[in-house]
Amino acid sequence: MNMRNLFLFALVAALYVGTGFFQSWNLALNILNLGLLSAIMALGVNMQWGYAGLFNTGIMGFAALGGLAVVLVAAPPEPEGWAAGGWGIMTGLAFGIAVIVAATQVYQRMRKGAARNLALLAVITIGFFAYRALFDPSVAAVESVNPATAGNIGGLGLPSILSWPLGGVLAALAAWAIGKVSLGLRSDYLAIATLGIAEIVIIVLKNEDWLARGVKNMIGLPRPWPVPYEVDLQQSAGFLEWAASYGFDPVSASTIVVKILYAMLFAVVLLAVIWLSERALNSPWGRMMRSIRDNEVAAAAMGKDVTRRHLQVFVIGSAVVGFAGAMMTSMDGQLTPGTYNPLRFTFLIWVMVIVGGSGNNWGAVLGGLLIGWLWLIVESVGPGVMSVVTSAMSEGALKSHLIDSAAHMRLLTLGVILLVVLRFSPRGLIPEK
Amino acid sequence: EDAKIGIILGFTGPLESITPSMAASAELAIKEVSDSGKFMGGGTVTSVRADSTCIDASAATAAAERLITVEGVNAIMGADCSGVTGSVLQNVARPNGIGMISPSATSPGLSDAEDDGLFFRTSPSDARQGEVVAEILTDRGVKSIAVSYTNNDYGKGLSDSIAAAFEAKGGKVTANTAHEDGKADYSAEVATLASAGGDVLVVAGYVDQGGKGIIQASLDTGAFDTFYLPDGMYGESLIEAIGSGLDGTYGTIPGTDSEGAAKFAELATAAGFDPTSSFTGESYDAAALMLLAMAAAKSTDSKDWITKVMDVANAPGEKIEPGQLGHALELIAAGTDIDYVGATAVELIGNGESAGSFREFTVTDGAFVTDGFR
Amino acid sequence: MAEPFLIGERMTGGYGAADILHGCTIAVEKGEIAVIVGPNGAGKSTAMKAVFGMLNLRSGHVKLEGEDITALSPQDRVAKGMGFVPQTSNIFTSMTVEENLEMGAFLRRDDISGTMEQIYDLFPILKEKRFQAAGELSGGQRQQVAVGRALMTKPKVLMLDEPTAGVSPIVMDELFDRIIEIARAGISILMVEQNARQALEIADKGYVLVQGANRFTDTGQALMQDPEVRRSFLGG
Amino acid sequence: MDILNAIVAFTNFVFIPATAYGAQLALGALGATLVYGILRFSNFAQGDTMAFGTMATIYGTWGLQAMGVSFGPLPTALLALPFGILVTVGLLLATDFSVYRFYRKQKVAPTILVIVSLGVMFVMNGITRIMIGVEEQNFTDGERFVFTAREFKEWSGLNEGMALKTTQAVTIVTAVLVVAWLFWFLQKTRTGKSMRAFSDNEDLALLSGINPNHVVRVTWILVAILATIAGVLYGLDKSFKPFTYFQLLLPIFAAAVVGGLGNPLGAIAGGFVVAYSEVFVTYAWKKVIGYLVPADMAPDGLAQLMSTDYKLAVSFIILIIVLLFMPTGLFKGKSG
Amino acid sequence: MISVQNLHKKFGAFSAVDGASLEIATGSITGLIGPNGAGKTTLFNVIAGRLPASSGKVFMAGEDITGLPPHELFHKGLLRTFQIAHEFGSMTVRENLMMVPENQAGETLWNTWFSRGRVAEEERRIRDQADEVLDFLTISHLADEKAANISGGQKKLLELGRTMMVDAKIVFLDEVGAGVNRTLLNTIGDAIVRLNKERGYTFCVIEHDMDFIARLCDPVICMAEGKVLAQGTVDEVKNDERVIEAYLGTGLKNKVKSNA
Ligand SMILES: Nc1ncnc2c1ncn2[C@@H]1O[C@H](COP(=O)(O)OP(=O)(O)OP(=O)(O)O)[C@@H](O)[C@H]1O
Ligand SMILES: Nc1ncnc2c1ncn2[C@@H]1O[C@H](COP(=O)(O)OP(=O)(O)OP(=O)(O)O)[C@@H](O)[C@H]1O
Ligand SMILES: CC(C)C[C@H](N)C(=O)O
Ligand SMILES: [Mg+2]
Ligand SMILES: [Mg+2]
Repeated sequence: MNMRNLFLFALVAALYVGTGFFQSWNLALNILNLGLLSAIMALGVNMQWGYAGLFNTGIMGFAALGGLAVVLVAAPPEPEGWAAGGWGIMTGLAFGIAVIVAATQVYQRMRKGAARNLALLAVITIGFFAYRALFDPSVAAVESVNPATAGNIGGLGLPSILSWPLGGVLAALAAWAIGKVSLGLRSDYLAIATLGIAEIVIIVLKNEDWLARGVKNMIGLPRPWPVPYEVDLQQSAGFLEWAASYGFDPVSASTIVVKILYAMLFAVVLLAVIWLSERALNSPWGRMMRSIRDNEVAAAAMGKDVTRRHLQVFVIGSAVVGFAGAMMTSMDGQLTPGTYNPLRFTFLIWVMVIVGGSGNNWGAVLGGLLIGWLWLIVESVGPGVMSVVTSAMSEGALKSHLIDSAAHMRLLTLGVILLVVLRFSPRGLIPEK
Repeated sequence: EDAKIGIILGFTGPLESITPSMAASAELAIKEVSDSGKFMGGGTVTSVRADSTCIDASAATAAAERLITVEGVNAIMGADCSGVTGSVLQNVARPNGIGMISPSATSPGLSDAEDDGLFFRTSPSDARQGEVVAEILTDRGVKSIAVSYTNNDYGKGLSDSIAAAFEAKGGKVTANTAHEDGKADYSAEVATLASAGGDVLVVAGYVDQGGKGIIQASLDTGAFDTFYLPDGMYGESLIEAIGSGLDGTYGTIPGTDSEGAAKFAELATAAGFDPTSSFTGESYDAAALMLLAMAAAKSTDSKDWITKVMDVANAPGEKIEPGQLGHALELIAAGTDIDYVGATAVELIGNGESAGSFREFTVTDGAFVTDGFR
Repeated sequence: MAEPFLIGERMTGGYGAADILHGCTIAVEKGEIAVIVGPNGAGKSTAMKAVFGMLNLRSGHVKLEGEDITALSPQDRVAKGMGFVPQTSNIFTSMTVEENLEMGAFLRRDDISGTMEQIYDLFPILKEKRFQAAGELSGGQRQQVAVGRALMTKPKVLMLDEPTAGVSPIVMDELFDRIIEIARAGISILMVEQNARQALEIADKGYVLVQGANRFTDTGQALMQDPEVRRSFLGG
Repeated sequence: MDILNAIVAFTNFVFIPATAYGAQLALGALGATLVYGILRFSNFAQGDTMAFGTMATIYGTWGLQAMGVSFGPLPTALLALPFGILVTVGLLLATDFSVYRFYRKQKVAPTILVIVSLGVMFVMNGITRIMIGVEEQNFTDGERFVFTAREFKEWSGLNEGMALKTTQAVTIVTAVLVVAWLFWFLQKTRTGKSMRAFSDNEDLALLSGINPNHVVRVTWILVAILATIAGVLYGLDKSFKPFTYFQLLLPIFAAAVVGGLGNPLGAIAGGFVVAYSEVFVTYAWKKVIGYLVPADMAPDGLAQLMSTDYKLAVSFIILIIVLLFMPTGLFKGKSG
Repeated sequence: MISVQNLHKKFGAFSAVDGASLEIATGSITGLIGPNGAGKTTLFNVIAGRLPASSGKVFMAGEDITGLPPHELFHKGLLRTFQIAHEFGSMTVRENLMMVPENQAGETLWNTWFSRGRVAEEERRIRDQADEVLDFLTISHLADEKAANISGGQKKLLELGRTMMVDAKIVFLDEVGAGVNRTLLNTIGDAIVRLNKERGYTFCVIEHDMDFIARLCDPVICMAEGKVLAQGTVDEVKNDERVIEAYLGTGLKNKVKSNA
């Protein structure tokens, strides 16, 4: 780390501290938590793009799978729902996987030709209808159990923090499957494929109500250990005493303590991820990855298994994103599939990676913290800019029109700042060495 | 004593076209109270807007965080969409002990959410509307319906309850499928609905979103010519956009046989926004209720005023309509009980949500004509 | 002595902080062939780019027909009648062979079909492959396209960076033959060559460049005879 | 058995709407594919450029309507198009001058340009909304239908109706004309070829005397034309709303990619692939089958492969399958 | 070592390699010449697994290796260079070499995290080796330069250098000489001979510089239009009528350049 980078980090730190002083510490910490989560996701993306040149725009999907893990692990069980068709659904899914395996077997074992195509078609068609016949009734049964408040199979009721690694695992599994299919695609073609797959993940989450209630949302997911609820703190005698001893007001003390606890949890994960990826990057493994990124043909001729390595880094990066996605959902305390939109969960992360400087882990972290801050702060800054602009104007239709449009300054301001930052450092704030 | 109200709605994002009217509506109530000079011994009420984005829970919580910890608001009017509303409630309102009244979060799930008594809504839970819709349809002799709903908790919850209630009454639901708002094209949805057939197409969506697109495409292709419009679909803009094709279509919106709605319409028109835009009445009521509750509690502190919301909203007491907020404050100061009726005839029940009485209307000659109330 | 037709005089400059060229001078007279040889990384290509304005010079200048063109952009130099074949990425890979040639004649407003025929005569294989994407050609064929593209400009001075790298002996001979003819027609040729002996054979003037500076300058024949030049730069 | 009714039902509900939608996507995708093909980056501002162009045209239309000008049975907006295009050209050239030019000089990687275009998108997004607001605008006038479903029923005596909207007809015709012209322009004209050369190898283009500024300028002008036309046609057929235009980005890119990035024919084909796969695969065959089989065999269910909830999923799956077999799209697009 | 049997490679309707059969004897330095577009590079690409064969077979030491992916062939000891240099542009010249050795311990994530010592030691060894190669290629001063920023000829040297980082069985060189200074090329020729003699590498060399071919190669194979045209010692091939007509030509017509 050189002076310039330290300075940049100091600058970002100053932004947060400034928010704390001039706005409120609650807001600053709230943004910080989001910034930390985004930084972790940005690290995941940076592994894929910065190290290996994989243009993954499916971040949203992996983050959502992480969120799903929280539901599966931590949501209270729904024994009724499960009894109504839980096993049926599992059987159906297992059968579905069996059909896919059978189809790939047919494809691999049989000779190319009409016979193979016919066999394939038969397996898939019969398989599909059989699968629907197995799966649909159970789904209907589960979803009809108390649909307004449940209608799903429920979770395991385990501590929420366990869902983080599971989020990573779910995302990794999905990434493996996706990678197997689509990593042969190049650059923007891979991008649109992964973008589409992420949309598919969200569509499934939205429509498979038995899984996590779909668009009806899962709310009230428990917090991860060791984060307490503010209301509980506010009622705990010990805490009240502690707060009083420092002269804090119990409400703000409790809200701040909770946020600091989250921040610490996230920071630990972030540091671990940075440590692992820095070590990996500055090693023969990282060198191999960069060689693949620079020139796949030559890397293959030099004995590097490009496909396998692509898959490896795709899975790892996605797992990191899934991990962060689980962390985010468990902090929010709810899974709302409608929240997942590509702008926020995919392209914003990309902005972080690029503005930070792709190929550089510290860049990704810086980008995550900076853009995360921006994204949330423009909500109040944008309209503020508008009021400054309009303050000089005379009363009239135009002025009132502009004041009404103030909310749209949010994204406009974000865009302008983004362009300014990129102008100031076209290769990212902390470019790859 | 002065009060400050935070208005958190999705000014950008998928609902950006209805939220300005909702905010203006809430501000109208706030201004009315403030200008009356009778709020808590001459206090003024100010408001501050924040953007919930409707879909981005993190942005919404950060914005709410700002309202509470930076702006120091005493109450939150919002949020709009159920998803972010739940998030703001759990992550900001409850921890900080700030009361919130949402004008439009209608998900049934919110009824059971843990809220420490902080959360109210001036719109009915979707579960209730379904009953009414089914009743009206059967009364009109409809045998089969197709349902297209906007794919969120509102649409899904509503369509499920409509379908269940209608089938319970012996009707047939030929199709019950979702449409995503803000998409480019709805041909596939309409094709499927047309194939399914049915006497009436129930469109549980939003008037300026996919719902409109579905109706437009259905009329264009001749798939359906009668539609049922639940609350989200009620709006003059629909008639303007579709024209005479809409004649004969009917539906429901929350409301009672009160003059409140008409009064509100006058006020809104005077203030320069469209009173028929979705959830404007609810927004006015939400803001009015929290201020009246503060007055009744003689405190702007959330933990005090939330205990009074039900009192001012419900009978017994003198009925209060839009435009009478000053009068209401006088009554409260005098210790007289009030029953806030407002623009949408709010009656809060059980968990602090609107009871949901509904106005039934038919589109006749390019206008919404009230048929009756249920 | 009159000014040479094209001269890059005492050029100093490079790509970034460090200079690659150190006061290097390269010139060619009208209708003559000048050849630059030297070890790899000597700065030959850099010197060519400098003459063509694709490099910022810290000092020195470039003159064409007595006029100082140091400040002109590469396109403007093309308009002034200079043509250039770079050493690498010197064809439009996604365009067909014929389109590559057409692009060479982009600034010409006259009928180009005659020139195009001449080029097909010179490189018959290109005619066969005229509708194929140039990126699908073999290494030597690509080189032929690159040279053909430059010839299409009908320039006053033609600059070639290793035109014969990777072309077969028979094509190389054809190419040199053709270069001689072009020179005879009054066009100046400035080229870098690693097939140095063949090139110096036809050169009026030869430059040996080492580490961005002129080491030897003489007629082609004289350089060929110089034992030190032969041993150190021409492979004995 | 009633084949005629079956065909009409299918045409009316599936074929015509999907074709019009496909043409709209195709026009949008043309603009995106052009920027990709020549300036070599995915322009995220495409949807918002369309929105801006449409907005300008709407203002033009209102102006014309205020002056009492109309275009007979066709929408007045078509007359206002040149105005909208002009304003959009201005905006894009100004954007290029103030934003993209800098990065081009720096020769930054395409991904950086993508992110830059994201910034531009935010700004345009704000400008449009501040100027015309976020509400829906209907600016279609003139004759709404070429023929309506009812007219068709009466005319043919069939059970099923079939409708063709003026806007659908205009869209399809325009799409065909525009792509033919664009293809000719890029393949055959000097400027078109120089644009392709520029995108292939910028340095070498300089060496051939091609003026890069000219190429870039022409590209943006073309993009402005295409985006405005696409946006206006879409707005005429459906309606104008900034948010929807922003959402169009995804299907537009899907179309450009599946057709082969940088290839105008591909953009057209891609538009139709995306549109058809959205509409066809989730189509409920109940009605059509009902006409084709004896009454007692008519299906109870919807006879649907997948619910329409999954229409986007299906179209993406088809897209991915196409890419697996043709990794650079239907028409061999650019990559890298 | 390598046996190619009736190999075809079609691009659409065009046969770039059209039924070529040839043998590369173990321990030989086989020259491969032929006019531009004869199919030499395509042949290499098929043998090295870069392109699939349309039909025909390739054997290496008796084993059928047709269609094996390049990285597997590398592990079998088959190395190649590229006619158009394929450097790793954003990596330094030294890194370009250091990435080559196979099965480096540090290429496993686990080791990069938890066996730093072992990785570091191995790195030192590979680094020394890379520096030796750079020295030999006369480009040690460029060791820390980004490979994108070196001259065209230097990139060709780097191509060659990569093959010197591991113990190969057979090395395919595709015009390493094009663009390389002739004096340096002689040194490279010497090195090839040394590797061949001392380490037993087999070479197959495409080159258009007949002097270079003559110095090193026996036998020489001449290809034309995708087929083997002639085969034998340098002298036999050089004097073959068909080779002269298709490939060598008869020298400059304008022998003496006279100024008009
Ligand atoms: N991808 C491709 N598509 C179509 N034709 C191709 C492709 N690659 C090569 N060719 C053609 O195949 C023929 C053989 O090319 P190849 O590169 O093998 O030649 P070569 O013998 O190596 O020539 P050179 O000495 O010029 O390098 C050429 O005519 C070339 O145009
Ligand atoms: N784009 C670049 N950026 C930085 N340095 C460069 C760049 N191109 C070349 N160099 C450096 O400049 C020096 C001269 O390069 P140049 O290409 O001029 O050599 P050359 O004499 O043409 O060699 P060759 O015969 O190998 O083509 C080399 O040492 C190289 O490392
Ligand atoms: C404003 C409305 C669109 C909100 C909707 N009723 C919901 O609960 O999400
Ligand atoms: Mg050079
Ligand atoms: Mg070759």
